[in-house]
Amino acid sequence: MIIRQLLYFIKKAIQNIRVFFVINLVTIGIISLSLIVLSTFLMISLNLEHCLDKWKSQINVTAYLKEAVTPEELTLVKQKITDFHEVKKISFVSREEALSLLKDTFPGQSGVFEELKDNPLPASIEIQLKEEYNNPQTIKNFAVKVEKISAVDEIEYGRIWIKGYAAFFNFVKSAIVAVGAVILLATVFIISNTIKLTVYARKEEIEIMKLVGASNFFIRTPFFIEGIFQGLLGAFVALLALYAGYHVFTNWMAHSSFLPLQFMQISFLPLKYVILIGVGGMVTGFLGSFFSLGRYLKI
Amino acid sequence: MIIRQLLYFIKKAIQNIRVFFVINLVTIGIISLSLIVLSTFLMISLNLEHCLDKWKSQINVTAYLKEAVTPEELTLVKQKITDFHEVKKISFVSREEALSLLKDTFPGQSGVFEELKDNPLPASIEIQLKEEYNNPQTIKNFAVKVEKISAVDEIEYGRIWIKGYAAFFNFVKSAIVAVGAVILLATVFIISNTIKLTVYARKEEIEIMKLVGASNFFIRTPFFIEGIFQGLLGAFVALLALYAGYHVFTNWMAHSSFLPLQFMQISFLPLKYVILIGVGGMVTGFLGSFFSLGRYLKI
Amino acid sequence: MIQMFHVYKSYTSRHRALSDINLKIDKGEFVFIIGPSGAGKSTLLKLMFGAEQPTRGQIIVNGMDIGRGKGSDIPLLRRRAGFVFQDFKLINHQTVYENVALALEVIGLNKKTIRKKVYQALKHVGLLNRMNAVPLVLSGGEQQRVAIARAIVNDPMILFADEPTGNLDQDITKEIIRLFKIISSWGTAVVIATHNRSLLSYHPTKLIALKKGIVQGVFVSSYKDSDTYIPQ
Amino acid sequence: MIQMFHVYKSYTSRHRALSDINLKIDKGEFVFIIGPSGAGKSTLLKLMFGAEQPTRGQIIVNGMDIGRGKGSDIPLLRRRAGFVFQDFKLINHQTVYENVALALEVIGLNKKTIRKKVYQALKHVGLLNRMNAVPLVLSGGEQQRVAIARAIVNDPMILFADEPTGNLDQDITKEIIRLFKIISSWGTAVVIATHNRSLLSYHPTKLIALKKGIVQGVFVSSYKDSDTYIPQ
Ligand SMILES: Nc1ncnc2c1ncn2[C@@H]1O[C@H](COP(=O)(O)OP(=O)(O)OP(=O)(O)O)[C@@H](O)[C@H]1O
Ligand SMILES: Nc1ncnc2c1ncn2[C@@H]1O[C@H](COP(=O)(O)OP(=O)(O)OP(=O)(O)O)[C@@H](O)[C@H]1O
Ligand SMILES: [Mg+2]
Ligand SMILES: [Mg+2]
Repeated sequence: MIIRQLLYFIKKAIQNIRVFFVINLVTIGIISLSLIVLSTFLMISLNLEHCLDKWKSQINVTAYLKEAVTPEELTLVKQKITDFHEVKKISFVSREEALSLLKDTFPGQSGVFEELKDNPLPASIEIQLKEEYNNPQTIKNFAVKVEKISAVDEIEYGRIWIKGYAAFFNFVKSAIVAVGAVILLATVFIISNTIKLTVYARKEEIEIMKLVGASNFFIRTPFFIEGIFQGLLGAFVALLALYAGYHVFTNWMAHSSFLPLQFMQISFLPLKYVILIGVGGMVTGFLGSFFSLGRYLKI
Repeated sequence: MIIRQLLYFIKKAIQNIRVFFVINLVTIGIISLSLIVLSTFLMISLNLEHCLDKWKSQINVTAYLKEAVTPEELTLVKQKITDFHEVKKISFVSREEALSLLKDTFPGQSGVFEELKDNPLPASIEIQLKEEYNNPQTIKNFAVKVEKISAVDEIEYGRIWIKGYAAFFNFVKSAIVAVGAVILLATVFIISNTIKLTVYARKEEIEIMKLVGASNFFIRTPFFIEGIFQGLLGAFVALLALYAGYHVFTNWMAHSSFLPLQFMQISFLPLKYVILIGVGGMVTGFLGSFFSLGRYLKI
Repeated sequence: MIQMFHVYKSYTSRHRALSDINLKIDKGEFVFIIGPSGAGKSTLLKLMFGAEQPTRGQIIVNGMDIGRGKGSDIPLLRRRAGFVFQDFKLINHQTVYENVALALEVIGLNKKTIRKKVYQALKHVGLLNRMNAVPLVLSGGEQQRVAIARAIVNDPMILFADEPTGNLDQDITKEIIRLFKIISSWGTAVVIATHNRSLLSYHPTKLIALKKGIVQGVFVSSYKDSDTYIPQ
Repeated sequence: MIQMFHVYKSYTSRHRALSDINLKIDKGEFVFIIGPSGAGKSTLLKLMFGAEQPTRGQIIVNGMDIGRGKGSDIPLLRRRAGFVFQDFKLINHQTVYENVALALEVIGLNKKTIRKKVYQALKHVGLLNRMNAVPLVLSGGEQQRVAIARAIVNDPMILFADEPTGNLDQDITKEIIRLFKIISSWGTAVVIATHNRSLLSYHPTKLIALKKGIVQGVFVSSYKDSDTYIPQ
């Protein structure tokens, strides 16, 4: 019985979609275009955030060691630092490594360093903190603790930069959230109001159905199905277009003459967002029908 | 006569807007939201482009001078370099300045440099090229020419970086253009199709007007005025919202704890783009009406 | 079956469409409401059908008090009633068949029963051959007959018909009224609003004369399937 | 004024709405087209008005060959003609006044003239007091009278009326037909399609009987403002 009724409603919805084919096409077009803009934005900002996070995870505290550190002391220091709960990873940079790094940074001036009698650079331990400790205060606290280790000469952690980094990070994040909210609102508004316009064009049909004794449920359901279908198809088209665009773009990047781009990893929307957009399209389509119909269903 | 007729059409359009107030509101809402997304994107990308351009203008070629350069020779070299038509600006970096710059770059390791007997760094001239010569080939040609100057020891211009830079620049530019094109298309499509839906809801009115002998011109004009009005008002609302957002945002930036942000200059859309969006809204509104009506005007 | 007590209806504050209507229509009655244009005939029918709410007074149809605006009862009433609207109220993008079937689909009948009943109704009004046309391509009279078919297809307990023969010629009018009479003889109350006094020759059991929203008189016929009509 | 030569009209390939119509209507004539539902009366009127194109044949109205589908001439014809549509075709979101005024606005008359003429037309159909209502709130008969007012407001050279009294009671019908007669006496050709044979008592100058799209006969009256009607 319930299945028969559902089938009936689906049949009705399909029939309506056929009859109002152009309108449905236009509606689905509008929905998918809104969603393309939304999902493109989403993809770009997720990738951007990923970049930022990577960058964030690269911020290190450097502990310069005293010149006269024995291998035994070194092992001890390493152990001590690793034992701090804030620490995620450490890596040792020997004096020789430090010098060759410096030379690499100034390729044009290698002569300068050759003049040095002996290597003036200290060995150091680069410390990467766990994400949750990547803020100015905890880094500072951590630095104080590390400085107390006897083999450690000096601590380097770019005080200003870290504070600024957090602010910048927040800045980019809030900009993304703000623009994203505008786009999301725009999308929802556009979709639901487009459906409102299509329902408006069919208000007489609704009135007539009421007059032959149809319950609100009976009238609404095919509209809901239609709205859900429009939202879903719109989302599908949008995601397809996004994927096509993504494909072309990454292909282009892979063949770019700019090396860093070749290695830059842009990822497509994660599955959960793909599902979110699909479900979001459906829900918006449904709600669009729901609120548009309300007005015409009063006796 | 013509003015009377125009007034009549405007009166009709106003009347229609009043009668279909909700529909008009919805339409204008959809238009302005689409335009908000478009103009936000436009503003962001213009600012981004501005940033990139600034950066571009900062790419320098550095000419390291031989150690034994006399002040007279120096003046000559400076003159020679300035005379190249590619050059926009030069600045001289003395040996002392070079050393202190190096020290600043490695604040933790100042001890290293104190050990140096005498300053091993050469003096240099930093050369900023005119924008139009900022591409790998011309920079290379230029470098060859400069290297021939007798007082010049070596030329440094980051071959890979420059090539990469251009690619990166192109990359960002084409990404902006691509996304912008999607948004623009989406906006135009959404606006014109929204108007199509509103016209559909009024097809009977159009039929009746034809039947009482109205010419196509007579029927169309009020719709055109309505479409233009919707587009214009939509653009106006969008720009207002954008400006409000811009205001809030720059305010927030000025009070940001991140210093670089305080000095970052974000500019609002230049007047020509403001006008473009206004005119674009109008034209799209007009064309939306134009194409939507066509179908219903055949006898 | 239908009772109205002191019913008033004003659409606007300045103008009263109906004043102090009291009437009673029984099972199987065949009632005409006559009166000039704007008298309130359509309004009276719409009130009985719950398509309009009375400003004042009580309306009881089939035991339900429909004047109170209890929305949920009205669809139930409508599924057991039929209504031929003066302006037909057909869905333009659906075929004749679908328009008529709609009145059965809302009840939830199965496809086969629906098909049988719709065919029968369309046959009664002589439109079986136009079944797959949409109303827009039909002549005025054909549209009116679709509206009639939809009103009778659900074997209504009450049948309202607002000017049901305004677009029909004499011969078809005769057919339709005969059909209504048959339906009435099965116990259905039939209420017809018309300006056409020539319909009076079809012998209603009750005649309600309206003018400017006021009942001018209710005439009850004692005629029983004979040829004379005696107004009381 | 109107001439049709061998006109055929088929909406669908299976069905012919009109077959081989030949007729001639002169200035000042008062013509009835009668026939049962679906006979093709409305189609015939629509052809004369350019609202439909003939499948075959020639239609000349007021010297224009309107069958050729030359779109630009038809608006001009319509501005000099009036048409009462069977389904009224009123703009629902405009008031009665605006609906009637529209027929004058398309001609480009000035506001004052329009007001005067609209008032007069509404007065003729007895709707001056409903001037500011929208059609949706009017009774069926009132809507029909608005349609009539719009058709006569531009002093048409030809007046087409499709079932113009289907929703009107006897008294108003009489009024309206009298009005049409007066308009006809000024030289306007009046063509009325109806199923209502009782209208024949109003003495047309020409009577065209249609059935299934075929002219059954054209009767020309020799009656001249006297009381007898003699079909030829
Ligand atoms: N929705 C409405 N809003 C305002 N006034 C209305 C509405 N419906 C009807 N009226 C007015 O109420 C009066 C009675 O209308 P009704 O439709 O009942 O008349 P009627 O007897 O059916 O006339 P007709 O024979 O012309 O159809 C008319 O004057 C009409 O204008
Ligand atoms: N647009 C159309 N498309 C297809 N068929 C049509 C169309 N308009 C009318 N018909 C058909 O043409 C035939 C004649 O229709 P027409 O409206 O001329 O009849 P009529 O004489 O006016 O009838 P009535 O008295 O019922 O109004 C009918 O069978 C009708 O179904
Ligand atoms: Mg009525
Ligand atoms: Mg007809």
